[in-house]
Amino acid sequence: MSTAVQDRPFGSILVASLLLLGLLGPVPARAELPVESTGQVVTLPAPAPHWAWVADPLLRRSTLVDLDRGKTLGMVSAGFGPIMPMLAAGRGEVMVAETHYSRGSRGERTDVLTLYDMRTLAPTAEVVLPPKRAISAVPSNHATLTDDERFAVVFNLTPAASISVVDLAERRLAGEIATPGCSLVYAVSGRRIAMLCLDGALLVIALDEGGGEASRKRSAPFFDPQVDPITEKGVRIGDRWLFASFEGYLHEVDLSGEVPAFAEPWSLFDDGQRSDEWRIGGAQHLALHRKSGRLFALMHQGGVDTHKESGSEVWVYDLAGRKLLQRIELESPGLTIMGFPIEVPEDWIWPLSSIASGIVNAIGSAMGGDEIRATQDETPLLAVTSNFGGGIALYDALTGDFLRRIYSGNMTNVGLIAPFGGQAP
Amino acid sequence: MSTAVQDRPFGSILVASLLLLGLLGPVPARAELPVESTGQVVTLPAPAPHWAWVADPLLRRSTLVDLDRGKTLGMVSAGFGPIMPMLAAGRGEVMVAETHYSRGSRGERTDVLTLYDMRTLAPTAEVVLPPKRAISAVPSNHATLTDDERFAVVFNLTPAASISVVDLAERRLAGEIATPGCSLVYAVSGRRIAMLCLDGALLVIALDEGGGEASRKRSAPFFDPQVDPITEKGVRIGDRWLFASFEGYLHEVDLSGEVPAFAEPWSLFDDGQRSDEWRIGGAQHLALHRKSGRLFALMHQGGVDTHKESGSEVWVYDLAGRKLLQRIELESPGLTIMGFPIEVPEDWIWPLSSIASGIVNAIGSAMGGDEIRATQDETPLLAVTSNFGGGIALYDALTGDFLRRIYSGNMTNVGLIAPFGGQAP
Amino acid sequence: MNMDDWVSDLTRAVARRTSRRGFLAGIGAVLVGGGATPLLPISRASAQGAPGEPHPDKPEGDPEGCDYWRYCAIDGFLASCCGGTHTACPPGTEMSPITWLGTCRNPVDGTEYVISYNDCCGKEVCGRCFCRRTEGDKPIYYTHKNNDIDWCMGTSSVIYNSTVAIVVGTSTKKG
Amino acid sequence: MNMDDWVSDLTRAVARRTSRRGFLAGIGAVLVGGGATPLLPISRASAQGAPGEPHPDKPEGDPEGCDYWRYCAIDGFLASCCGGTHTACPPGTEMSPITWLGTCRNPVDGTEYVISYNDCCGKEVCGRCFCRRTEGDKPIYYTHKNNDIDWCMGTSSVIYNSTVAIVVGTSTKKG
Repeated sequence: MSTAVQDRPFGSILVASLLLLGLLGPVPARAELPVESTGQVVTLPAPAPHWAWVADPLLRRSTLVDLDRGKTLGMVSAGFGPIMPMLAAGRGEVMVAETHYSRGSRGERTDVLTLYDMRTLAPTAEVVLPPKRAISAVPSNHATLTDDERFAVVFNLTPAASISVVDLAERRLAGEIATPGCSLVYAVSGRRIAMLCLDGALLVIALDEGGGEASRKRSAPFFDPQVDPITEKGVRIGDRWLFASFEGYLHEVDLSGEVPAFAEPWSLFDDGQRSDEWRIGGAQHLALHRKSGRLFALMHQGGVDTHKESGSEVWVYDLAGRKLLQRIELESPGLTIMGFPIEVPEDWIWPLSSIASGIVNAIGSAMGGDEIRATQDETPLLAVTSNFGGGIALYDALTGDFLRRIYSGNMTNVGLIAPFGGQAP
Repeated sequence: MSTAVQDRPFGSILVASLLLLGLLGPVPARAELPVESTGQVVTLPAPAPHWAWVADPLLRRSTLVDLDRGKTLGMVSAGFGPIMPMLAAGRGEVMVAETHYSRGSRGERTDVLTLYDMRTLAPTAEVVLPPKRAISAVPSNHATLTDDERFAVVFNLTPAASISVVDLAERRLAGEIATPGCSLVYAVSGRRIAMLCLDGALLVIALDEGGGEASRKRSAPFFDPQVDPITEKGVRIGDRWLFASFEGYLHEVDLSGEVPAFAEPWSLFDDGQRSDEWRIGGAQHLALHRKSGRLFALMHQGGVDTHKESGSEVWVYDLAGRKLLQRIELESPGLTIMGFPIEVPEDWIWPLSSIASGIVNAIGSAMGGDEIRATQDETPLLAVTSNFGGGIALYDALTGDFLRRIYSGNMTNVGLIAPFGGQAP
Repeated sequence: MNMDDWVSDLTRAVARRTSRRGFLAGIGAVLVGGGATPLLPISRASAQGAPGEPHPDKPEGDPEGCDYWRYCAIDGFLASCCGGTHTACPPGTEMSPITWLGTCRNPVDGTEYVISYNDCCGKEVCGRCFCRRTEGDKPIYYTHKNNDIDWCMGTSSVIYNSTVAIVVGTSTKKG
Repeated sequence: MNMDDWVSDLTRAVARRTSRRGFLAGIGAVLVGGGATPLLPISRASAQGAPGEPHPDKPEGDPEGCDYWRYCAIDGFLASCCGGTHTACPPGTEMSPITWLGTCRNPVDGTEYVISYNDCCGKEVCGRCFCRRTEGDKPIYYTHKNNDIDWCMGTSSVIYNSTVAIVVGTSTKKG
């Protein structure tokens, strides 16, 4: 017994108290169960393609989930706002830009980039940032890594726009670069960061060896934000970023060359769908399976300015052919109360059972999908979450078949990251 | 227009930006609505007898609610654990013992007693405490004011037990007093604090003018914690503290004299009720209306060791006569999802309407009551809350009639404080 | 169609009858209401008719209801349900001086007003009367017209509690 | 009795058929399950029979279920559902060396074991598989037998995430 607890500083106190209190009997000669060690903490195996992170701003964390087994693997707790880990596979690290106050909701503000070990999920280092990072309900593209994982770039908004650059090799702030009128951070190759500007232009900043500004190029406007803005919820494939506009046109921005190339936007809807008022909507309404070139988009029927409304369907496009392949009518992403899944017990009798199921399904359907992400393996999953529930609905990303719902313990879902391998192309 | 915003430091920035962007037209000669001031923050009127505080540890706050109007009046956000404001009516202050970390859930711990102005709910001062305060799921009696509101006393557990004493006049820590084996803090007159000890004894510490220990008296054990422990969820009337034991005996401790007097415990159940397995249960299972001498107790039917189970009824006793007056079968304290009340819309048709109502009521009833408190006025309310919902069920405390449910926006309810006038006798 | 399908379809049909806006568009459309009128707010909201249109009994609308005309581009918790009013923040919070803007039509006078949505900051999220309307809302890069940003800027804390809706002028859009 | 009453009574009756323990005793008894088996955990739990009694198929019990024998005096979230196991904390948390104790009977060998409930600390609350059982639980002043206390003591953070249940010996209570 002493062996089991001696490796813990307080183990001896525990045992001493137990003996003192007469609560521990002698271990019998034939002990049915051995005395066990205290102090053990799980270390994760290597990341798997079907792992995903789901942010819960209410519980101030992002949860790591094994989509195959429906298991919660761990979490990072990182303060106020959506917690969006950046996944540096090469470094074996997970990073989060965090904001903390000395008295919880008040006092002195400290922004940090915290580095967590990918296997232990324990913080290993932190770099103090300018206390300016942008916080919003849109979870994506507020911070990113450069493709070589040398720098982390955090978007700031005070409301003056800038970026903070952290040197991950040297674990220090490399500097801050002003980006007036341009927002958010979209990584492309060559240590470059693209940003979207107020006038519909694209700003591309290249970083030098020390994380400073090597060059800055601003394109001509490629869309009119007054007429038909693209949403900031873009997805990346190689050096292309894809954005959908409010009116349902897909803009492809190719940053592989020196000068950005803007393909002619193509419509996600035909005339009939458009007159039926199908629209994009949700917090992360685009997803990609890169190998198959399948583009997923959350769709709903609604009027002008309903670009935040949850999706009732996911539409699947062949990106190369610019063609609608499939419409997936969404199942409920799962209703939860306080993070607990709500399903109807199977021993309920009719008509109670079917009515209760009907109500639960109706609530779930009404909740709709707010975030979608696909894994990037050969048997990809499409995950769909809802802001006001903790469930994750899983579909076969190649066939569109509904597979199952899983639950992470989250109470809200905002920001879905899959696969573990991260945002890189 | 300029008048309205000039009093705010950033008002001019706002107006300048608006003009720059061409978004503000000239104010028409006959303005339909006047331009309004920014920067206004509500100040509360004097506290009313039907105001109550309800702690939500999930949202890290305690919410001030007007029970009559069903209005949320404001809140204090105060970090980890149940937020239990101490109400110093004489000082016009609300105080909370708080625990904060420099990085949210990690980093450096700082415990403070924060003083909030009762009208503005803004922090006006803080006193740093030894980083030792006890945190538990039982919301009551972890900190208290002395009756004269000169000192605040905070119970510490590391697991060594002690109390921190804060001098409220001088806004400084008066000191820490070790209380080995004795826990929690129950104020009585004469700047005295009673504590419950491991062996069933009572420790009474009197404070001197400077907040130091003037005297310490420890009684003989007045109950056997091994056989039938009293719960720590006591209520106060004058210099008496009332505690219920697991087995349903009411212990009255009279601290008006130099030496504590322990009345013979009396049974809350008759033999029939006892054989029907009625038991006390819940997080705050006793409440008092002092003027009428009505004692309220949350009751459920359950086996041994079900002292935390939610109550299905509130039993009302005449304290002086030691007599059961009434049994109130509890209505649902209100089902909520994410703090939003769930009630069935009245335009639902039968049978959907009644089945949905049945389900909602059944869930609500199954949740049961976890906390009860009575207001102390001439037309007192009895408030009942549930840990896993945000609703408050209100009853007439004199008749037991169910009145209505109200909602504060809380997602969980742990710790109910009414009236605003506080714990004082 | 068997009975099970019938009951499910009925439930869904009833659920779909109500507004699909914001949180009310989610759980709210079915069983849940805002916080202002605790018992049957769904019915109350639908009784008010189209968004922004006044109820005959209350031409100005209800500042504790998401349908209130000033909230046409809000996304957050109504300060009026949280201890504040539609123009004043709850006690102990601090009103952000930096804001996003909407242009909303007042149904009483038919005028388009510029509305400043000022966040109330420094206390944890209110949780009551969540309201999301997106008339004229633009993406984050079009900053001053975006309601997703935490606008607790220029305040001593970025922690978001709730939002007010203040008339700061009439709009040039006025027809 | 009219139809409305009948339906309500039926609903209540069904709702009351299941266990009333812990969170499952609340919302859980009606429509909600723990997190381990997402779809029909209520049925699963009731299929296991009385608390602590093993299912014939799994005599040791399910460490992700609240009925598992070691959890007889637990109050919190099961580490086994949160990235840990029933004896190891989730990644990145720190196990508290100071604990409360229960005495639980292992249904397989009939022995009473002293169980140490160590909290896992330093990350926000897990939220999955809440389990409250109070066999032998005492009030706070009887400190080492109380499960309401945040036992994240002697750790670098008091922030509570979840709880494990570790065999530290056999009990003198053993019959």
